[in-house]
Amino acid sequence: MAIIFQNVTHVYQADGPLAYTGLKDISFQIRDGSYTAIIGRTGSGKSTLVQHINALLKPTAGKITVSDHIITPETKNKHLKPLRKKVGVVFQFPEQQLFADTVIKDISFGPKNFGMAEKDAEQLALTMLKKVNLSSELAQKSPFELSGGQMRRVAIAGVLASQPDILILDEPTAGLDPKGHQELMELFAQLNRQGTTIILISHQMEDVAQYSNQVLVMEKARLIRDDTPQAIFTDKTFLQEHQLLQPESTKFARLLADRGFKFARLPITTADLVNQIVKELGS
Amino acid sequence: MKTLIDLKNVTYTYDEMKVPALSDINLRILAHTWVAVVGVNGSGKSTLARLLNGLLTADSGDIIIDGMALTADSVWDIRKKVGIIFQNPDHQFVGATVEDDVAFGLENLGIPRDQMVELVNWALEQVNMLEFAHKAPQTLSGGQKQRVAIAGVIATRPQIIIMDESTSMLDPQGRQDIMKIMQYLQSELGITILSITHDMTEVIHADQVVVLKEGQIIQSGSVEQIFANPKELAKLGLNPPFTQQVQLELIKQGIDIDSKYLSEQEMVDELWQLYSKM
Amino acid sequence: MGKIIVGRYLPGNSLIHRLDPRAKFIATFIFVAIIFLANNWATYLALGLFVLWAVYLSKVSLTFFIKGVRPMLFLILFTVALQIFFTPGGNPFWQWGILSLSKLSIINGIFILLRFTLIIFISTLLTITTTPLQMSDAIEYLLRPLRKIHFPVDEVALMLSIALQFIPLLSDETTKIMNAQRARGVDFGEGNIIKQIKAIVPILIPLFVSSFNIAYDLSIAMEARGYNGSAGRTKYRQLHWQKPDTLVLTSFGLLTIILLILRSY
Amino acid sequence: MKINQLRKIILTGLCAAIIFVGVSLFRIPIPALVGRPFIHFGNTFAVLTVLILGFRYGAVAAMIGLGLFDLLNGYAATAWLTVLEALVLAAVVAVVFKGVNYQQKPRVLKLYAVSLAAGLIKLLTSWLSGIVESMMVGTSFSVAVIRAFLSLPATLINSIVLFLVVPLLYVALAKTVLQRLKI
Ligand SMILES: Nc1ncnc2c1ncn2[C@@H]1O[C@H](COP(=O)(O)OP(=O)(O)OP(=O)(O)O)[C@@H](O)[C@H]1O
Ligand SMILES: Nc1ncnc2c1ncn2[C@@H]1O[C@H](COP(=O)(O)OP(=O)(O)OP(=O)(O)O)[C@@H](O)[C@H]1O
Ligand SMILES: [Mg+2]
Ligand SMILES: [Mg+2]
Repeated sequence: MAIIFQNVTHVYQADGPLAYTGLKDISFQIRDGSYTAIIGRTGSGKSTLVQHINALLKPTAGKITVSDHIITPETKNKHLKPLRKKVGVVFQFPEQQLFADTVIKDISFGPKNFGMAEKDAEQLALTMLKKVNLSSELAQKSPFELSGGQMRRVAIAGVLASQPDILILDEPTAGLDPKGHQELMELFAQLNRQGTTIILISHQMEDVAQYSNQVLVMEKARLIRDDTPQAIFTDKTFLQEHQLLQPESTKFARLLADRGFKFARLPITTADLVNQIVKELGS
Repeated sequence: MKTLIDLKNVTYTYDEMKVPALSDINLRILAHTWVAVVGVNGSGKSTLARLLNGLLTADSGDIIIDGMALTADSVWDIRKKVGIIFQNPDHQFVGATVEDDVAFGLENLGIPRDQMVELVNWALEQVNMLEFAHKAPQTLSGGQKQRVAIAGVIATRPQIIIMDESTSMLDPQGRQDIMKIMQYLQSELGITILSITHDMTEVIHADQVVVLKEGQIIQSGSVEQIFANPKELAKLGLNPPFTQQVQLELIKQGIDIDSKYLSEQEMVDELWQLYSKM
Repeated sequence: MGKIIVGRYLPGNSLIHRLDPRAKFIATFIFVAIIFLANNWATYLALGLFVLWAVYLSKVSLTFFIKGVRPMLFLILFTVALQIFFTPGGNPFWQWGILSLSKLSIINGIFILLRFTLIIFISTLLTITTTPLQMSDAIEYLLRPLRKIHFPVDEVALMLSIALQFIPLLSDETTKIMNAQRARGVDFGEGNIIKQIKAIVPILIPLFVSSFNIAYDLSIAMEARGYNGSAGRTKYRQLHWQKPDTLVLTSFGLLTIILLILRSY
Repeated sequence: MKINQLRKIILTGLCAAIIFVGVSLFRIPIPALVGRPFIHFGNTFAVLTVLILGFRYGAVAAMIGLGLFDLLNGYAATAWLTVLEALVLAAVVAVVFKGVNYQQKPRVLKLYAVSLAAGLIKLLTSWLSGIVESMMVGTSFSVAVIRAFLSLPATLINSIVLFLVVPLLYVALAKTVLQRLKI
């Protein structure tokens, strides 16, 4: 499921007095099975960008290729279902889209829309419930009786239920406590290992460093860098120029380095930091 | 330093609940300090915040704020002393514009208009939002909205500000802005801050940390005291702060490093010593 | 951020923009009332010139007003046609069953066309030059006399301002929810009507849930900030009635007199 | 002030906002020969609001939501008619809802009785306000009556949708959120 953006521009309310350019001439590629992170300050166009991948937004100019689907400004709304089935999106605060009277009905909503029989869809929903670490006892409960963290999982299960090949995550763990955050990030990593292409929008550089293998940096509607996390997070001038944070471990490593500690390469994850310290001290 | 908040055997149970949301809470908070309250979801943190401001009335026990007992008669005076900033910036904007929102609390107090104008300007200046005075909320970012919420609270000159996960919905920039402003309010205006948070990088700067579990205070003390026993904290679902995570991992890997809680600087010093000894 | 505009207000700083919204409100309603006085070319000319002068003072391009007429165009022409063909009397120079055409009925039709246009222009002028917030302030103020009959004016004013404030938020939320459900395979705006109507459920329910949550949170936030009903509150935002406002109302008085004189010609 | 009452006031404002959004965003174009008529859900949401909040608050929400839309979109001269229509609609809905005794014995059929009444009264008030509108621009009474009649088909479609959708949405709301709402 490779994704290719070619000179994509998007203008909101293109013909109104309040026209606003959300994306400006964006080109990049995402390989099949990769884990790509999109970072950038608020309002830089991250959400606008990802909504083009399943044609929720259409480019004002340029072309997007998602495996065998091609999206151009002329693309009609018809026949988008196969694409939408392939591309799952977990929006920010996805629990705000729950609507059914039972958890299982909500989770099976997507598969049913994509043409699956009710029985099969509900069977699948149960599997997904397990996948997001919720007990199957919740299946017949109302989603509105659950805690915030549980609601979030139900909503995510509802997206996973369509078994997408590409999963887009727009700040999926915002507002969760650390434990909930950790568990969900592990779930996504596991899906990635099983072959799902993941695209993660995040403000948490630790996550970006730990999980992704490609990072797209957005600024004011433009893509200003497309690189590996290692290259980006160790490029101090770049981070400073664009007011991006560095991961905690990189920051800490720099403090040590300032004192004279020698790192083979600056670590960007906790595990790497610990490993390198151990190597240095152990020898 | 004087005691600003004093809770004695406070218990509260929600109407349709069987178990108390808070039971037998005893807590003292000194004036001008920064207190962090931590605990997993549902441990009773918000309930505590609401009791302090009289939004909920305790079933039993005493709540004394700045020497004044919280009762049905004193609740409106207490609310002048205790301001709260909530989690969702969109759900606490009352006024149609920034200045109207800041004035809301003053209008409630029946303050004459010319005095209000002054206080509104002053409060907006404190949070650096004066230039946005006439803007409507939908033109502001989340972080800016929270700054307005802070201005609205400080306009009535409270002694305590409670932040109930007020930065959890913001991006890092917005978070930093808010923390800077709160630190300024604490140091320059002497406001006592009680911050409910899941963010350990914030907790390590607190003067006092209170840990809640199932409606009870199971620990309360300085950062060093609280993080002295990270295993216990982990059992409570709380992650140690970043440097302590590294520290614990290093110990696990056989590095001979002090096992008591170390601040970032102490960690760097300690590691450097080990390094240079080799 | 700021991507949803409620209504059709156009920012500006013209004399009309700066008028007290109460004056504009009252003026609009006076206008709709005195338009009944028009009965001949002279009176329509007077009204027309008056409206064009107001449009000129607003410094808003005429095209915005014409845009206001366009969606109603069919209705207007339809009404005019009805009036022309169905008004008996005069000396019809063409007749077919109950349909007839006379000089009188044609003139009548043109008058209706003019009235329609004038009313739309004056409504548009109010909308374009008054912010939603000013509108709600004016409504609140104009409702005040109802206090005498124990109508809860302050409560209604609060509802009005909350409605106004949350329209952008809920609109935004609606778009987001629609997108989320679209991504889960729902089609909006396509397919048969029954399907589309059913598709409302997964948007409306989250919208109501959101509203309940907002109501819950906001009520707590308001109470925490000392809100205890409307009694004893002072008011920060104030409307300022100034000379131009009085002038505007006076000019409407003059217009009325002019109309009264002209109509007897 | 009791916090529950404050909550209800706020909820009324929010329902008015939802009604406004119901007109401005929830639109389905209907194919037609002339113009671009569309079904909107403003009245549907207004009826739901009355069912949820009761007559007093529901009526205010409906009047604010529908009236504000007219006011902010260039229909100021006729906004008062919209507000009156909303009031009548709310009153009829509230009376019928009480009359069928739904709260005691909830039956979906009763909801259809309510929505039928709502649809019919909407038809009637639209016709009446159509007459007044025409009179306002100076047509003769007979022309006003005819004109108002001829513009009814669009209202009819809206009323049919109202009739069909209100019970559907109310049941969906009752099953999910209303039980959690204590007002
Ligand atoms: N529907 C819309 N109409 C007009 N402008 C819009 C619309 N949606 C977004 N924008 C604008 O486009 C820009 C990019 O928005 P986008 O939501 O993509 O940012 P983002 O990077 O996802 O930000 P955040 O981190 O806050 O989610 C913003 O300035 C936003 O105000
Ligand atoms: N309005 C309410 N009615 C009934 N029970 C409630 C209410 N609010 C909270 N509770 C219950 O009281 C307990 C404590 O809740 P509280 O909101 O204080 O937790 P919290 O620590 O703030 O959690 P979080 O981190 O999720 O905000 C929980 O078991 C919760 O379910
Ligand atoms: Mg975004
Ligand atoms: Mg809480």
